[in-house]
Amino acid sequence: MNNINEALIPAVCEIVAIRQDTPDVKTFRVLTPDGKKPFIHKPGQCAMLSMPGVGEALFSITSSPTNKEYIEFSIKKCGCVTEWLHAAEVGQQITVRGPYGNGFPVETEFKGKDMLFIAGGIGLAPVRSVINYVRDNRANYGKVDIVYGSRSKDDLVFFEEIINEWKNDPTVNVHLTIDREQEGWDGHVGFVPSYVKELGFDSNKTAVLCGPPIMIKFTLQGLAELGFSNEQVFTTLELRMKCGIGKCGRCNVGSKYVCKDGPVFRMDQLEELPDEY
Amino acid sequence: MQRIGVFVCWCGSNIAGTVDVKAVAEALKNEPGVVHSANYQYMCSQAGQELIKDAIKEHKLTGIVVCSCSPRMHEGTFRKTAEAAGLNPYMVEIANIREQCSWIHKDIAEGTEKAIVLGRTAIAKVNLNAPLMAGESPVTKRALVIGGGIAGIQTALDIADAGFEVDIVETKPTIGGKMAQLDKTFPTLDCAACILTPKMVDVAQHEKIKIYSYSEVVDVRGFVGNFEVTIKKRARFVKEDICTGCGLCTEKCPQKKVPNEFNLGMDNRRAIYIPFAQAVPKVATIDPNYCTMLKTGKCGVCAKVCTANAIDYTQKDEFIDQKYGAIVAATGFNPISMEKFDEFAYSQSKDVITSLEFERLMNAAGPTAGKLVRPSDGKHPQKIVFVQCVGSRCAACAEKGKEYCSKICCMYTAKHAMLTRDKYPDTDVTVFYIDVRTPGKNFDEFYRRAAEEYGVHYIKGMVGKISPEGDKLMVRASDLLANKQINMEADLVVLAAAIEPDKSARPLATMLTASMDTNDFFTEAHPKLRPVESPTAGVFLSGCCQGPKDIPETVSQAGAAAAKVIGLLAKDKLKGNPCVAHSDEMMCNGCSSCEKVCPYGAITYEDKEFRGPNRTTLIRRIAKVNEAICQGCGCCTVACPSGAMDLKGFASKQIMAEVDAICK
Amino acid sequence: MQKINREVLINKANELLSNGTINRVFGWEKGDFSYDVTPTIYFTADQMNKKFIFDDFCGANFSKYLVAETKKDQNKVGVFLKPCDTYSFNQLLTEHRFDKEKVYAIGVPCDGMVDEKKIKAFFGEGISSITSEGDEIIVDTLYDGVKKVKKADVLQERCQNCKSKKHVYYDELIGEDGEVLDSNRFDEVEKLEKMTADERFAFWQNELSKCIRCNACRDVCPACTCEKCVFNNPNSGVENKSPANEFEEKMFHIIRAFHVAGRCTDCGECSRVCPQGIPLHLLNRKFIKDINSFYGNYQAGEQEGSRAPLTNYTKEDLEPSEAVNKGDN
Amino acid sequence: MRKCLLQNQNKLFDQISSFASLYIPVETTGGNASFKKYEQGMVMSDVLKTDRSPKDLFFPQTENLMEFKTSGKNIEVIDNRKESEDFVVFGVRGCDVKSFEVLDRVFLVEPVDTYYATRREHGIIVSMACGRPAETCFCQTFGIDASAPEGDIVCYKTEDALYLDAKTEKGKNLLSKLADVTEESDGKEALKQKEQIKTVLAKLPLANLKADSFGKDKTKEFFDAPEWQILSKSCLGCGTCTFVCPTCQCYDIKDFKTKDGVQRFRCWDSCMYSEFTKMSAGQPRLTQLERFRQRFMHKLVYYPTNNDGLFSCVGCGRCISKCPISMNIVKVMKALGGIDNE
Amino acid sequence: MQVNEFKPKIVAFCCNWCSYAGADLAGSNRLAYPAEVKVIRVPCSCRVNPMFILRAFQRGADGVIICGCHPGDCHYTSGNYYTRRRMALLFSMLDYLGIEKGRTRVEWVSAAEGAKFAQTMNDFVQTVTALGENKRLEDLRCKK
Repeated sequence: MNNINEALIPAVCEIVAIRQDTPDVKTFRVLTPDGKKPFIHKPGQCAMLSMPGVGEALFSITSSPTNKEYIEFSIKKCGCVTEWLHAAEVGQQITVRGPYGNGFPVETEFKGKDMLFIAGGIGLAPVRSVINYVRDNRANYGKVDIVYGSRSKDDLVFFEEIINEWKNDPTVNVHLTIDREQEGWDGHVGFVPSYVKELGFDSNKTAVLCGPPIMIKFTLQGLAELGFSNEQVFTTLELRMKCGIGKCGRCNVGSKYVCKDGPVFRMDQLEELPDEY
Repeated sequence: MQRIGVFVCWCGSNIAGTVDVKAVAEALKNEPGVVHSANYQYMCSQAGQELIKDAIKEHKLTGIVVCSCSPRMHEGTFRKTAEAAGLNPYMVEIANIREQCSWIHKDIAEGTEKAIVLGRTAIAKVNLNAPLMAGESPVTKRALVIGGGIAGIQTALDIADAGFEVDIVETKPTIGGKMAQLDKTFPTLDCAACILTPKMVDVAQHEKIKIYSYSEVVDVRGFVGNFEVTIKKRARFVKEDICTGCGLCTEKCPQKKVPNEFNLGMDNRRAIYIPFAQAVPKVATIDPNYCTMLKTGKCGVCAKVCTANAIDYTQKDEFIDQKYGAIVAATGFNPISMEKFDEFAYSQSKDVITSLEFERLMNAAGPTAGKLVRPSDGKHPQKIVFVQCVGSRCAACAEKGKEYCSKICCMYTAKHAMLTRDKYPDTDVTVFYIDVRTPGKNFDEFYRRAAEEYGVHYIKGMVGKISPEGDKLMVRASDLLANKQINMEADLVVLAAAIEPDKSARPLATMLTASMDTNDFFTEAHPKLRPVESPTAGVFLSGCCQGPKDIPETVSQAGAAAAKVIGLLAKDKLKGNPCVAHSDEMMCNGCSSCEKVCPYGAITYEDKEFRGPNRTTLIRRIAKVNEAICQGCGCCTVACPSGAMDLKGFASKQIMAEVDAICK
Repeated sequence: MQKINREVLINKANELLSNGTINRVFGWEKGDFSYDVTPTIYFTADQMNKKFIFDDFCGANFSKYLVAETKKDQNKVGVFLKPCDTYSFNQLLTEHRFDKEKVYAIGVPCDGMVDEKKIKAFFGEGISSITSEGDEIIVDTLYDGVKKVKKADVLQERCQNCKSKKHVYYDELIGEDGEVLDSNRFDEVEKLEKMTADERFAFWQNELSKCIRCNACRDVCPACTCEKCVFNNPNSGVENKSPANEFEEKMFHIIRAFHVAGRCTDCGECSRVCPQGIPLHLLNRKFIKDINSFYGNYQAGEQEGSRAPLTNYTKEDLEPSEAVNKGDN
Repeated sequence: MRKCLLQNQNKLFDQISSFASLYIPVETTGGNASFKKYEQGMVMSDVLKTDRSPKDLFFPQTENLMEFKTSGKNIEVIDNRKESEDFVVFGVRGCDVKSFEVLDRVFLVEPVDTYYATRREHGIIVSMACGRPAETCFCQTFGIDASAPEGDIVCYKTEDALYLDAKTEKGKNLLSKLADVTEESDGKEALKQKEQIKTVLAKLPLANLKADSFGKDKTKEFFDAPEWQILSKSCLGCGTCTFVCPTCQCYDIKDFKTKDGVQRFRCWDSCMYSEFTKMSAGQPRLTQLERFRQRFMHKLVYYPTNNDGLFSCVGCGRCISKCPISMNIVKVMKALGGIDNE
Repeated sequence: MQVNEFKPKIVAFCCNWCSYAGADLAGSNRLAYPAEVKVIRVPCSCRVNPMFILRAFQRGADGVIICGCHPGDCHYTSGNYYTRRRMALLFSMLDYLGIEKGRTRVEWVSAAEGAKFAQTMNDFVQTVTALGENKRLEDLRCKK
C-alpha cells in the first residue's frame, strides 16, 4: 500500500475496533478504508500513526504478522497524539505509514530456540506480536516461557488473551505477577526482575525483554546471574522519532538510527552504543 | 476530544427573527467535537433545560455550547443545568447570538452567518475547556454600610435584625442624611423627622450596629466574604464616649459665625456644634476650620464649660482596620450646584432658592422656625414661582445639567406648593413644568389635589430667565399650551435642582472596584434581575447612589440590599471563582513580573526543589497563586514572559482557539 | 592610570581562587584567530595563564551563564564584568534569577569591543591577525599585507553607541570607573520613524526575511532566561521552529522584543550574534525609546529591584492612540 | 572548456535564466552574501561564504510535505507537489558542493526522500574555485580541493573571465545551451589560477588541521572524553551552527492548521536544541554537554562509521564565523585531538 | 459592474465587566453595527496578550480592537492601566514595522455606553474597510 518512494506520505486507514485493555491502554484495530490490512510487517516493527493537526507518533505493532485480517496497536495514554487516539471512536480515520524498523529476528536467530519473553506493563505490546508469531509457527521454536508483570491486575494488558489463549496453550508457560497484593488476585506478587530470578530459567534460552528502563536494568542483572549472555537477550527501544526512515536525526544514537537499525537490538549490540537511549 | 452538544435558542422571535436557528444548529453539527445539535424555542425555560439535561445524558456529552442570549444573562442558568445533569458547570460556553447578533442585525443571511461563527467560536473554546472546581473561602460575618442616610439606616437595621454585625460609616457628624433635612414627605405629608428619628434611635441602640460617624472609608482590600477596610475616623476633638450631648458647649462657644450646613447656610452655628437636636450619635463636634482654640490655641471655652470633660483638642484622626464579609454602598445624593444656572439668578438673589432650602424654610426646626419668609428681607412672599427640571432632563445642556430625570422633583414640588397654599392661603403659587411625572402609588392623586384643591397654577413651559428687579424677581417664561410668552413677577423662586450622586461615590467605586455609569451612579449587576448588587461580588447598592429614588423606593431597595447581604453572610463558606490564574512551576522563572501587576497580592513565591539532570537537585524560585484571593483578571498572564502563568477558563490556548475560529 | 591587561586580571583571579573567595571564574578564552574569543570557566590560574585573554574581542557577557552556574553548588563563582555587562547582571538580580551572594563580580573597564565583521567588510576575508595600537587597529591580511583602520570605525555597533562606562554592580572594581554616557543610540530608530510606513515595512520585511530562526538572538540575550521559551513550548499555542513565512518571522521578533521590553538593557548582543546580520537591536531600542518618551527615562538594570515600566503604570499614562500618533512625525 | 568574458557575465546569467531558474550569490550587507534567484542586472558576489549554504535550495528550511482535509471522521491526503523544473545554482564553492554528497548519503538511500531527490535531479550545480580562500577555511582537512571543486560544471573566475568546464552530462547539456555567450578556451588561465589557489591553500592558518584521529568506529574513544565538559560549557544551545552548516540535515515534521485543512511541513531542526530528543517518556540528552557532543560526534564519528569514513563536515568554516560564542568544530577537533594553541 | 465589496474581519476583545456589557447594551437598544465584528469575552482587557492580536492577524483578521473599562473603572482596579501601557508600546511597535496603525485600536467602553460601543465599532469597521485587506501581517496558509 505505502509507496516506498513516498516514505513521508501516509495512507489513510480506519479504526475499526477499539478495546480498552487497562485504564490507560487501549488497543486499536486498523484497516484500510476498503477493509484490507494496511501492510505486511515483521514482529517488533513499528508504524507511524497520525491525526492531521494533532501530530504523528510511532507505535509498535502489537498484532502478529500471522494475523491475516488486521493489524493492531496497543497505546498507552501519554502525550497529545495518544490522548487524541484514546478519545477517538470506531470509524475514525487516521493516517498510517510504515512498517518501520528491523523487527525481531524470528526467522533467523530465534529459529529453533527456546524462547523466554519478559515484559512489564505496556512493554508487552511489541512482545505480543512475537509471542503470537511464535505460537502460530510453533514448530519452528522450542519451549516458550512468558513472564509478564504490571502494577496491578487492572494494568495487565491483553488480560483476556493471556487467560483465554496463552494460558490455555499447552505449549506455552505463562507466569504473571503484579507489584502489590490485590483483592481477587491469587497469582504471584512481586516485581518482574525478582520473579525471573525466582523462576530460575535455563540459560540456553533466547530472551526478549521489554518494559520500563528500571525493569530492564534489573532483569538484565538477573538474567546475567542466571547465566544468560548479552548475545541471548533482545530488547526493543523507543525514542522520539519523526521520520521513521533514519533521516531526521532524532533517534540517532551513536551510529545507529533506532527507527531504521532498531528498534530491536541484541543486548551486546546495545552495549556498543553510547548510553543515550 | 470532547463530546459537545450544541443548543441553539430561538428566544421566541428575539433570535429566530433574524437568525435562521435551524440552519445554525445544522451548520454547527459538523464542527469538531460536536456530537449533538438541537434548537428550541426557549432554552432557558424548564423544558429547554430538560432538553439539555437529557442530551447530556443520552449523548454522554462532555461539553455544551448554548447559542442564546448574553452569558451575562443566562450563563449561570445553563451552568446549573449542566451541573444538574452531572456535567462540570465550567464545561458550558455561551455563544451570544442575541445581544451581539440577532438584535443588531436585520438581514437574516448576515445574522445567520454571524451566529454560526459565534457558535463555532464557542465550540472551539469548549473543545479546550477543562472541568474546574471552585475553591472555598470563609465569610466574615460582618457587614459594612457606607452612608448613614435613610438607605444606609434601613439596610443596617435589616441586616442587624437578622443577627449580623453591621458597621455604618457616615462622613457627617450624624446619621440621618438628606431625609433628616426634609420637612414633610409626599404623598402622605407625614413629618420626615417623625418617621426617621425613631429609626436613628433604633440604630444607635442596636447592639449589632456600630456607627462610625464623621468617618470615611479610605481603603478597601480583599474580596467577597473577606474584605479588609480601613476607616478613617476624623478627629472631632470631642470624646465621643464621654460627651453626653447636653449641648452646653454649643451655646457657650464664642465663635458664632459658622454657616450651618444643616440649614444649607441659611443661618449660623457655633464652631462646636451638634447638627440637630435628634442627631445620632448625639455628641458635639468641633469644626477645626472655625475653632479659635484649634487655630490659634487661645480660647478653650468649650473645655471649660464641659462638665463631662469630653473636649480633647489634641485628638487625632484615627485609622481603624476592620474585616467585612459584605459592603453596601449607600452614599446618597446631593442637589447639583446652581452656580452654572445663572439665568435663574441663583447667585444674584437670595430669594432664588433650591427646593432643599425651601424644605428647611418650611421646617419648624429650620432657620426661620418654620416661618415661610423671604431670605432677603424676612417678608412673607406673596407670589412664589416653582421651576421644575432645573438641570434635569437636560440633554442639550449636558455640560451644566444632567440628561436623566431626577425623578423626585415633580412630587416634592407638588408637596411644597400644596403646603404653601395650605399654610398661607393668600400666597399665589405657580409651577413651571415640562412634564409632570407621577408614576407612583397615590402620586397622581396628590398632584391633582395640589392643582385642583389647592389652586396651584401649573404652567407647562420653560422658564427662560429670572432677573431681580427691585425687591421683586421677574420671571420670563413661555407657556407652551397657550403658546405665549409670560412675564411674571415673583417674591420667591424655588428651583427644583437636579440631584446627582454624592462626590464620595467615585473614589469609593474605585476602591471597591465597582463600576459606575457615566453619571457616577453605581452600576447594578443587572438592571432588572440584580438591581441591588454591584457587578463586584460582595458589594451591594442601596438608595440614590444607584439612581434617583424617593423615600419609599429607597427603603425598599435598602431592604432588598440587606436581604442580599444576609443571604451572603448566612453562608459559612463561599465558593470562589474557579477561573483563577495558575502558574506552571516547570516553566516559572520566578521573576516577579506577575506579582508586581497583581492587584490583589494573590501571588507569592517559594523556593522549590526540582530534579536536575544527572541526579542533581535544583532550587528554583517559583510563583504560587492564592486561589482564594485571585479574582481572575489575567493581568499576570501577559506580564509573564515564559507563559507559565495562565488563566483557568480563559486559557491562552482557548482564547487563541476563539481567535482562530472567528478569523477562519 | 594603571594599565589593565590580562596579567592584572589573572592575578586578581588567582588571588580570589587561592584565598577561597571563589572556586571558579568565568573568563574569556583565546581562539584560533584573533577574534574568536570564547567565554569559558576557569578553575585554576594555570588554566588562565594558558588560555585567558582580555583584549578587543572579549565582548561575551557572562551574566546569563550565572543563572545556571550558581545553582550548581554552594561555592562562589567569580565573573569579570564590563560596564555594560553589569546592567544585565543587575537586571537578572532584579528578576531573582540568581543569588548575588554566590557570585563575586570583578568589574573590568572597557573601551569598546571590535567587530571583526566590520574589519572584514573593510578588507575582505583572509585575516591572519588583528592587533590594536592606541586608537588604531592593525590588520594583517593574507592577500593585501598589513592594513590599518581606526578603532572607532570598527567598533561594534553597541560600543559605538556605548550608553555607559559605569559599572552599576561589582564586588570589586579593577581600574577606574567611567560615567554614564550620552549616546546617539536612538538616531537610527529615529531615522526609521521618519520614514513612511511603506518604507518601514519594506525595511523590516527585507531584514526579517533573512531570519533563519537559529534562536541565537534569544539564546544569547541576558533577558531571555525563561525556563522554557513560549516559542519552544508546544502548549503555548505559538510554538514555531522555523520562519515558515513572513508572518512567523515577524511574530517571533515582535513577541521576543515585547517580552524583553522594559527588561532589555540594550546590550546589543542580539544584533552582534545574528548570523544573518539583522539589526535586531533596532526593535529593542524602539521599545526603550518609546518607554523613555511615554513614561519617563528608564534604564533596565541600572538599579537592582527597579520596577519595569510594563509592570507599572500611572493614571495619566498616554492612550495607545496617542502613542501611535506620537511615533508619527 | 568554455570561456565567458566578465563583461558578458550577465548575458550568461540572462541566458541561463531564460530556460531555468538561476540562483547566484548576491551581496546583502557589507561582506555578506546569500543565494538569490537571479533577476536581470543582479551582480554575482565574490563573497566566499554565503550566509546560508546552498543546501537551502535542495533542502529548504521549511517545506510543505502534504496537505490534509478532514471532514467528520474522514481524512484526505493531498500531495500537491507540482512538476519540478530545472534550476541552476551558480557559484557553489568546493566545500558546499561536497556537502551534497554528504546529504545524498542520507536522503537518497532507501527509502529515498523524494522531495530532496527531485531537486537534486533537477538542480545543476556550477561550482566556483575559491580564488581567495578565507582564514577560516579548512576544507583541506576533509580532502576537498578548493582549487578543483566538483559539480556539474566547474567555474574559474579570473580577472577578466569565467572559465567553465563541464564535468557531467547535466553540465555538458547546460553548457551546450550557452554557446552563444561563451567561447571555446584552452583553459590555461584556469589552470594557472588553480595552481595559484593551491599555493594559497597551503598557507592558510588551518591548513595543517588533520581529521585522521577521528572517523569510523571511534565512538568509544571520544564519547567519554573529559574535554566535552569544558568545550560545551559556554554553548548557548542555539541552532546557528546547525542552520548555517551545509551538511546538517536534521529536521522536524509539524502540522499547521490552515483555514480548512492541515498542512504537514518539515523544517530544519537542531540536535543542539533541548527539545530535540525530548519525549513524553523522558529526555535522553539532558544537558547541553550531551547535545553538543552529539553534533560533533555525529559529524566526526557516527556519520563516517555509516558512510565509509566520509566526514559530515566539509570545512566551510561558517560555524567559525557565525557561532555567537565562537565555539566550533575546529576547536573541538583540536581539543579532542590534544592540540593546544601555542 | 461587479462590485466585490470588501468585508473586513474584525476581532473585538471585550472585558467582561464593562465593554462586553456595553456590547450587550448596544444589542438591547438595537444599535446596529456591522456583522464583521465578532466579540471575544475576556475577564479584563489586561488578559489580552499581544500574541492574541498577532494571532488574529495571522489567521486572517483585518483589524483588532480591545475594549475595556474606562481607566480608573477597572473591575480589577488596575488591569486596564496595564492594557494601556502594553498596547501603547505594541501599537507603536507595529507602526514602526510599517503595519497600518488603523488596524489596531484600544477603546474604553463602559457598561452604560451601548451607543459608544456601536459607534466605536461602526467607526472602526469603516477605518479598517478603508485600509483594505491586511497584507502586512498575513499568513497565506490561513487564507486558503
